[in-house]
Amino acid sequence: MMGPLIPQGIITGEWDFVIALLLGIAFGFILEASGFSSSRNIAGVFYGYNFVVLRVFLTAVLVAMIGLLYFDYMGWIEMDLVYVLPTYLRSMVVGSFIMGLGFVLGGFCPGTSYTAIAIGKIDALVFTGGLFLGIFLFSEAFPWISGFYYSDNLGNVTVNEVLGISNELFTFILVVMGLVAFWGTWLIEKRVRKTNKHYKFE
Amino acid sequence: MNRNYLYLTMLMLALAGGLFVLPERNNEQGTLPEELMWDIVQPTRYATTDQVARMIIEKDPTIELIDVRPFDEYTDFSLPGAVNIPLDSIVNENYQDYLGIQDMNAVFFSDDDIKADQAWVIARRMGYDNIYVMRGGLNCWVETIIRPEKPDETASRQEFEKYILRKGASMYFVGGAKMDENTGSKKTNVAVKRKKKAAVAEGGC
Amino acid sequence: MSADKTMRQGPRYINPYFGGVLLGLLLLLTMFITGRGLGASGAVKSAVVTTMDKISPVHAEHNIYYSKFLSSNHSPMFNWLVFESLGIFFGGLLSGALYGRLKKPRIEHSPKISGKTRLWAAGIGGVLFGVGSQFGRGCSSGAALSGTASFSFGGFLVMMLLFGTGYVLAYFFKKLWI
Amino acid sequence: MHVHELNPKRTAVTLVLFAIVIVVGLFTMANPRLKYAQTPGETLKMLRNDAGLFFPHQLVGVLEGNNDTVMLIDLRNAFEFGRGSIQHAENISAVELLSEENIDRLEQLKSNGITVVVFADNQLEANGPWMLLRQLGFDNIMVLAGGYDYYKKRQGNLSGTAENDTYLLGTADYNFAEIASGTIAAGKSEDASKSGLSIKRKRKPAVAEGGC
Repeated sequence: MMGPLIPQGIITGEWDFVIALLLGIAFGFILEASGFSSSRNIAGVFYGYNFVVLRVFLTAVLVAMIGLLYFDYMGWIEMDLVYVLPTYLRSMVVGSFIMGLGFVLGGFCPGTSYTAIAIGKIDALVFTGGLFLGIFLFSEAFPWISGFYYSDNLGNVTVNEVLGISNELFTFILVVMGLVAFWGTWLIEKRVRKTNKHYKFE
Repeated sequence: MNRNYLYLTMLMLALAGGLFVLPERNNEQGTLPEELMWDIVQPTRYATTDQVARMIIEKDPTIELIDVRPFDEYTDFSLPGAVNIPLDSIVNENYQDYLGIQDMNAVFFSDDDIKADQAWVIARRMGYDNIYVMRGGLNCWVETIIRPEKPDETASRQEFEKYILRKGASMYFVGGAKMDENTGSKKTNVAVKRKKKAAVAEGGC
Repeated sequence: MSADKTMRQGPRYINPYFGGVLLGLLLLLTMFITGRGLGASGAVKSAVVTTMDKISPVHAEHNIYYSKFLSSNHSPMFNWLVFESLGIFFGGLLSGALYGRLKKPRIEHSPKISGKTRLWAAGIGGVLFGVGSQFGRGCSSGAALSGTASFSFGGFLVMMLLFGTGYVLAYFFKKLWI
Repeated sequence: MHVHELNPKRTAVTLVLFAIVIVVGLFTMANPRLKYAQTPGETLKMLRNDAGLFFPHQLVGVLEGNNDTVMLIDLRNAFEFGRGSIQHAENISAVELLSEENIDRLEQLKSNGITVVVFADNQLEANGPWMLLRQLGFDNIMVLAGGYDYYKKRQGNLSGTAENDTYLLGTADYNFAEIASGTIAAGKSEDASKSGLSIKRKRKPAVAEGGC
């Protein structure tokens, strides 16, 4: 059996949404169980009192990257059929800045806000409302910003094509950086916790 | 501090480092031999001269004609819109862009069909999809499209219809450069006729 | 063990590395099945498009951004990401119920600010995130997480810049959190 | 005490399981059964040298039985084979050519120094299988020029085909440029061009061309 299953028609269309729901449930469960339903846990990454976001996020990226490379090597997955997010340089840079600001202010990202709503956080509900409003504003303003939106299209480029380092090397560098970050943040967290009395560290 | 974290760290490093020690996989492999053999025995990999003629006349945007004859023969004559990839240079880096075009059906042709077929086998082995061989090649092109043979009096009606269509195509292709304006009307006539008779026109070589 | 006791009193989260490994495997599974990663903001986009299509179909059709996602044969809510996001909600519900975090509606905020301030910050943050996710072709899960994992340069860029911006700006919003 | 400072037992177990799956996967990785021995470039070189063509007149010795280093394989299906084939030929249809036992067989023939000549109705039909086997490293495989159709026509006089090269493919029968410019055909009435044509056409055995 060789993936990806749906693009190759191994799993047919009618199962699409069932799979989506199941994968979503698993996603939501992991997010919530890791503590992403609390905006103060999430925002802790910026202040050094709780690095849960860094840990979960980076570990997930690393595991998935390593897995993908091995799967590709073993012929379990056809990498050509795996969607590579297109790169629109300027639009993405600006988007990341705006999202970064939104992140510090809101303390959630869309996925985590859904799980927070599920356990009864009103701030998450407001955040999602803001999300709705933001996308609405963007869409209304789209005719004026579409030029910018589509500018600098580099296509579906991979890191390997832009930076010229192999996927394996890129993964290895990220793993080393990640491990250093995990051990380093451990120490930072310990120190910050001593002085921080407002946040109950769980 | 738990010792398991040390093990986890080492395991992650081992997993990532393991990516480098994997033996080089032969990516030159291209299409698997079994798959290639399966494709070789499919008659659908051949296109008839009638099909090719129809697609040229209808200006089908998905067809890409590839002349695998040597360059000087290509410059003397080729099918309208054909590009030249001499068989000898088909593995050449510079020509690869012409082969793997998405949503394009590449049709190889040569004097007869053997060179085109060889080009097909090599290109298919390299992994290119949607490639075809024009059955009979240019010799057959001349015999069927440019100078269609009138069927015997006893031949079936279908044979006659095919002949008429080919006759129309012949007018379209012969001396086209000289009577650009004149062929305008003929062109459309032929195209319309051929669309209707798709099934008939598909016989041949 | 004293540690165990502390854990029972608190909200009991799973080890973040455990969560990370699970999430990574889930992402891998998702890519194996669907050929693309996980996402979240796409569902809200579908909701916006659906709403606009209901309120003013003509307007929605004329706006080139809405019409990108409009299709005549089914509602934009009938979308992979919408079902996935629904799953995220139920998954959160399940986990919350299991670990005892499912409680009556409440606002979580730093003791230094009022609930109202928190709501304003959350709302504005949401708006910004909404706008930013459209420019960035996805939010932190769609672009940063899944994008980076599938070796997309754009995904990696978004991940670095998103968190980088967060760190740069964190100082100014310190009061909101600690 | 924060949760992540406790024993990450489950994390370790999960990651170890993941690593085991990968290691097991690597060890049980399906090795391709057949491997190409030639690069596409080498295949081209082989074609250029025209090696691997077996000429009809060479069949004479084989059919008389005094050449046992040559084996004939008919690549057509069993039905066509049953309707007649070259004497002493064995039938392995192209579809089954790569089956395990046939590959083993070819392997054995190769090591015994036997030349294997494959053929079908015409050279074109046998071309693909022949090229594929050559690419897989079977250097002892030849393809019969002209194919079975040509053989059938000249059955009685195979040695006489040595001087006749009409079975060779890959040549132009017409001056395409001339024809295309319309200097010959254009302007003539239908019948005239038709009758003129059939005379001018080089009388080549039509069978060798597969119906054209």
